[in-house]
Amino acid sequence: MDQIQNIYRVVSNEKLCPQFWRLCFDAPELVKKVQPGQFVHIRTSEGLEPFFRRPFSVYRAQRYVEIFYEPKGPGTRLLASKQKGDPLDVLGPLGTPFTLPPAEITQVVMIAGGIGVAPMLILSDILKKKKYDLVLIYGGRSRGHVYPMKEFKDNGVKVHIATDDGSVGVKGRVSVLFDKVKFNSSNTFIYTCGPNPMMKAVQEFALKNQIKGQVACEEIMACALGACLGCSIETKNGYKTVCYDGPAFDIGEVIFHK
Amino acid sequence: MDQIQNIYRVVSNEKLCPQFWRLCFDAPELVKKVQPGQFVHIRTSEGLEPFFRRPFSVYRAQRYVEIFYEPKGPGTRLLASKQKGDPLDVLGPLGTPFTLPPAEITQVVMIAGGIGVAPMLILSDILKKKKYDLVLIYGGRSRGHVYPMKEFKDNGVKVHIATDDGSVGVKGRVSVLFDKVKFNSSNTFIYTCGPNPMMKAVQEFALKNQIKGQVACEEIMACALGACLGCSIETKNGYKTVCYDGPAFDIGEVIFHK
Amino acid sequence: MNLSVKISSVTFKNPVTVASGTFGHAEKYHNLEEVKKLGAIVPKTVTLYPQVGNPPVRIWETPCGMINAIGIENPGIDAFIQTKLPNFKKIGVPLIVSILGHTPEQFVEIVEKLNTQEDVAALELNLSCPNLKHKTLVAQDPQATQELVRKVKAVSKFPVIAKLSPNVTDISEIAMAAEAGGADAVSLINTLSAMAIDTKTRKSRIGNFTGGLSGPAIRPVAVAMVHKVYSSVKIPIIGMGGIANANDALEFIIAGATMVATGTINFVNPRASLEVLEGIVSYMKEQKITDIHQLIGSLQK
Amino acid sequence: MNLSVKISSVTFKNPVTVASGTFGHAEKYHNLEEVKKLGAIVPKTVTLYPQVGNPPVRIWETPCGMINAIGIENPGIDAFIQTKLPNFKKIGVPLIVSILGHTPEQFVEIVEKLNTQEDVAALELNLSCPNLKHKTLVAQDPQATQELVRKVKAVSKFPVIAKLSPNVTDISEIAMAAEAGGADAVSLINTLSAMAIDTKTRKSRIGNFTGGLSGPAIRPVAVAMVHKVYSSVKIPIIGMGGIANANDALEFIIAGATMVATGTINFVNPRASLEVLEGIVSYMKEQKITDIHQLIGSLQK
Ligand SMILES: Cc1cc2nc3c(=O)[nH]c(=O)nc-3n(C[C@H](O)[C@H](O)[C@H](O)COP(=O)(O)OP(=O)(O)OC[C@H]3O[C@@H](n4cnc5c(N)ncnc54)[C@H](O)[C@@H]3O)c2cc1C
Ligand SMILES: Cc1cc2nc3c(=O)[nH]c(=O)nc-3n(C[C@H](O)[C@H](O)[C@H](O)COP(=O)(O)OP(=O)(O)OC[C@H]3O[C@@H](n4cnc5c(N)ncnc54)[C@H](O)[C@@H]3O)c2cc1C
Ligand SMILES: Cc1cc2nc3c(=O)[nH]c(=O)nc-3n(C[C@H](O)[C@H](O)[C@H](O)COP(=O)(O)O)c2cc1C
Ligand SMILES: Cc1cc2nc3c(=O)[nH]c(=O)nc-3n(C[C@H](O)[C@H](O)[C@H](O)COP(=O)(O)O)c2cc1C
Ligand code: FES
Ligand code: FES
Repeated sequence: MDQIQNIYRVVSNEKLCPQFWRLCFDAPELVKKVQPGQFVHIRTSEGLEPFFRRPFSVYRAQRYVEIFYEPKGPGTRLLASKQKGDPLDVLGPLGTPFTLPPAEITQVVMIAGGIGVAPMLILSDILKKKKYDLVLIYGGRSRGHVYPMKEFKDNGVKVHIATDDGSVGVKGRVSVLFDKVKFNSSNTFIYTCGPNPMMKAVQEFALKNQIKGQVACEEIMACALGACLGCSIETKNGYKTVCYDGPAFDIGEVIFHK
Repeated sequence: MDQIQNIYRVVSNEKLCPQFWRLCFDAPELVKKVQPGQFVHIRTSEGLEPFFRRPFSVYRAQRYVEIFYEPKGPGTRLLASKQKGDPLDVLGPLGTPFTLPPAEITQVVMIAGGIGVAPMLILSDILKKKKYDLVLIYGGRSRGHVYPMKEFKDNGVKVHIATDDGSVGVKGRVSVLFDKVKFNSSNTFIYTCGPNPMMKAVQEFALKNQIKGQVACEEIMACALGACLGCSIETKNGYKTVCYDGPAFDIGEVIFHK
Repeated sequence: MNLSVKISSVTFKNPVTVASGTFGHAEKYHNLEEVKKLGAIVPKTVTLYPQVGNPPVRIWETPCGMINAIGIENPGIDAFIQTKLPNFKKIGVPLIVSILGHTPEQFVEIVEKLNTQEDVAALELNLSCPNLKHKTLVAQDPQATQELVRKVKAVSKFPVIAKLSPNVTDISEIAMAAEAGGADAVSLINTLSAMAIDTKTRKSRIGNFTGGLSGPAIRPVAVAMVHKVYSSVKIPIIGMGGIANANDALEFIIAGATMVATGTINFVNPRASLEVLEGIVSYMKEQKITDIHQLIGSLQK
Repeated sequence: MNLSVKISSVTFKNPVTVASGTFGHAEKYHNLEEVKKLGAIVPKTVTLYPQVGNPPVRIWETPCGMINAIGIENPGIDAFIQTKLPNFKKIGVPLIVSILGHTPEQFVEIVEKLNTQEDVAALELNLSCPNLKHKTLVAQDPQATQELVRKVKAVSKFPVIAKLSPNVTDISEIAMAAEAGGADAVSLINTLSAMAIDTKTRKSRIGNFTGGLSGPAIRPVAVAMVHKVYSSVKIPIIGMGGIANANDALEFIIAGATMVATGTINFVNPRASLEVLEGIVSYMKEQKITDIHQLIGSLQK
């Protein structure tokens, strides 16, 4: 069996916009194996603080593995301090990836809030090869939270942006953009990732309009290997671990409380 | 009352020889107040790891406060990672300094082992003004542990070196150098700092030859303010705190066990 | 905004104090202007006779905490009254005097000596003292706790706070015993029995062989115990154990503590208690809470 | 160099194992070649009937540790025997099966089902289960512990290990009770009762309200308890609680543990148990110790 824990080298680590950073590390085996929606579990400190590893969606896997992150607490701040050449202790690839759209689908709408955009780029890298109409609806707090969506546009994705303060795109939540897109229950597939209230809204919209899709969930994680049963969330099929059974679930499966 | 906790800026931080580093920080009030034998208590991490502050003798206090240290554990390794301009959370100056030699003294012999040399430079900075014959007997493990003693020599200190492996100076412990110096109970004063077994040997030598002097002790510290009573050592006058009653004690006062 | 809290009839202008043994007698370094802002101060435990304390090494650093075995080094109650008390009084902050007797009679004797003094806000009984009837500590036996508190209450002119040990099966049982004995408040937690070993020498790191664990490492244990005690007694709680900042302190208050004390963290950040106080004020502003009593024990199930 | 140790008549090729609940059933990621090197493996506790576990959030990070309240999510003993056991057996490492009954009768029923199996090295009784006579857990009551162990011993064809809780006044009393009940070994410590509060919402961070603290934070408490139990019983001890590396594990062995388990640290460093094993070997070489038994309980006063 392959090893899932490895020490890789940081290739680059840079701020992409006021809020978000991108870190690339050199992991050829990982590039080969990883699928959209999977994540890596990174030990940000050599010591015990912060104690847990930190999970990050794979943002892209081309020459290097890329993650896209927001420095906000001790772990992500330590990550932001990593420099080219530094070793990075990584578990991965982990978790159940997104399922690809069923045969009848022609249009894929990705709906992401904040850092939830991370798994969407690698997804569009894969989907663009299959000639779908690709749409990204992106919601962020403000201008500083909106990364210029060049990579998505290069992938042929049509991008719609909403910000809480209207500083970029339209003002409001992602749901204000739903009427910009022609959703069609027979040929549209949704992927969504972001804050739970947003995913809950998307779920309700999808269920009401009978649109199929997938969500990528987040939960605090310890092992990220399905061992501790610590990252369980409620689903229609009972408690499921985000790290092992997820992060990707069918859009109707997860029960969102908050 | 003056504040004893302050955030200063690192001015420089460099490796002086394979084993030892020097860090300078900008603390004009500290430069003015600190006396030889006193120390500073530095928070090496912004978080809780390592948990305690770390105590360091003041090595020099001229334009900046300088400390001389050996990266060996988590605290000192973090210290070695500080860069010019970084903030440094410092308590100081702390502890009871060395007493200066009594009137009859003409010769001062400093006997230091390893990092114990740190408080000797600031001591020689003060004593050189008073025209003593200054001698430093320095014991280190090997070449990499011997910092070229330029500053001491510039202060007019006669330097004798012993290393465990003979790679610099004579081979053996500091005691092999005792006959290089004319100790005289009426006019010699000893200052010693280093590993306890060395200080114990120096103490025995001093007591046998009725030479006055002072030792600078070390003990694990929590508060370094005399508050926790955690750093006590055994002395002829009962338990005394190294941080408050010391680090400097009369050479005969401390009871060395190890 | 009301920050003031009461224990028995004594009012403290705010709920922030320091844990016994972590504030020290060393006047030299105190920034008095800062200390004056605290709700109360609690000096190191005093015994009837002077104690020299335990042999070194007395402290050891552990992950996010420390072990200590100081051995209640202190000058004894007479010297405390003569030389330390006047300085503490000068600070002008309510003083909670922590005391420990090796027998109930010693406790009573100490209290009688303190009864001659003014300007003491309350007494804190360090119950981590031998329980003569069993091989446990008083704080590990509800009956011994109740009897001791009752004896002290019978003589003390000051309110009495019982300081509880976490090394028990059910801390609420001990708290209820203290309450039944007449305690005006309980404070918790003291340190957890602990040990660290030098694997090279195969000896304990601690001169006294075992010691007590404190610091942020134990905070989750302390919060759970404060909440458990809050659910069992009516008297106020002074909460402590690993508080490092205002948010930690708020956990204790929400769990049920009327007052909170910073302990071990004072060694790392001498301003910790003040920062806790400042942080509680900002939090209350943010959350639009006007009286600290709205927070105490407000944890929702 | 002899690393092998025995519990009752079962020999383990080395003293390193993993703590129940921290190794998991997730075969997908195991590096089998590595796992094969361990002295034993201990899967998550199994109950008589399937348990779905506690509502989220189930874990919370704390200073140098974590709180968990998983709620013994497990498929129940029948499904365990059918679907999990065969995979564990395939690994070829002695298997210690951790079990919990909500009544003594449930324990007996689980044991009878396991008695039909081969290739189980020992049973570990998770005594953090309700004590029907008192409002405590079995592991908090010496009598209940002794009786339960006796009942299980009466039916079990495997050696029986009693897993002790640290939430007691005197853990040696419980260990002695387990020994008197016929336990072949004790393992300690389980988690310390703990809590963390979200000060914004004033709710517990944990879906189950309270949880258990584990990780390096609690190591000094665990080492002290292992030493205390070692001084009180003759049966072997499996030591755990915050072990993060070989030096930590050696502290437990020197304090009196015959075997050691890595727990929470497995989540941070999946190779931790192997590194502990490798480090013990290097230490013994360095210290010229040829038999692990020279180390066990070799702490000097
Ligand atoms: C499967 C998965 C994929 C993720 N992908 C990304 C990503 O691509 N980019 C990115 O920036 N972040 C991602 N996250 C979230 C990221 O793991 C957290 O932001 C990070 O752990 C915060 O650590 P910290 O020490 O910086 O902050 P902390 O102080 O630990 O936490 C800051 C905030 O983040 C929350 N948080 C902590 N851990 C998690 C967690 N495991 N999941 C969700 N929220 C958490 C905390 O509750 C708190 O509100 C992902 C999380 C999961 C579970
Ligand atoms: C008054 C005083 C002055 C000191 N001056 C200097 C100095 O000028 N330069 C310098 O390099 N070091 C000095 N030290 C020692 C220095 O504080 C320790 O080396 C440092 O704390 C080690 O921290 P660490 O995290 O790097 O290593 P750790 O892993 O914590 O310790 C490494 C080793 O150092 C020992 N140690 C830890 N803390 C102390 C301590 N407080 N005192 C003595 N030994 C300790 C440990 O037992 C261990 O053997 C001084 C100590 C004291 C008490
Ligand atoms: C060095 C040290 C000395 C202590 N001395 C005493 C004492 O004399 N009396 C007492 O009641 N508690 C004493 N304690 C316990 C503290 O008051 C407090 O209850 C405990 O440390 C938990 O709080 P913390 O984690 O914030 O330190 C001491 C603690 C430490 C660390
Ligand atoms: C997530 C998690 C789940 C656990 N589940 C169990 C369990 O099912 N049965 C059990 O006996 N102990 C369980 N424990 C306790 C551990 O086996 C161990 O006793 C405790 O965590 C202390 O060791 P550590 O600090 O090395 O983790 C669990 C601990 C954790 C952290
Ligand atoms: S984090 Fe351990 S099971 Fe998901
Ligand atoms: S370190 Fe606290 S008294 Fe010296």
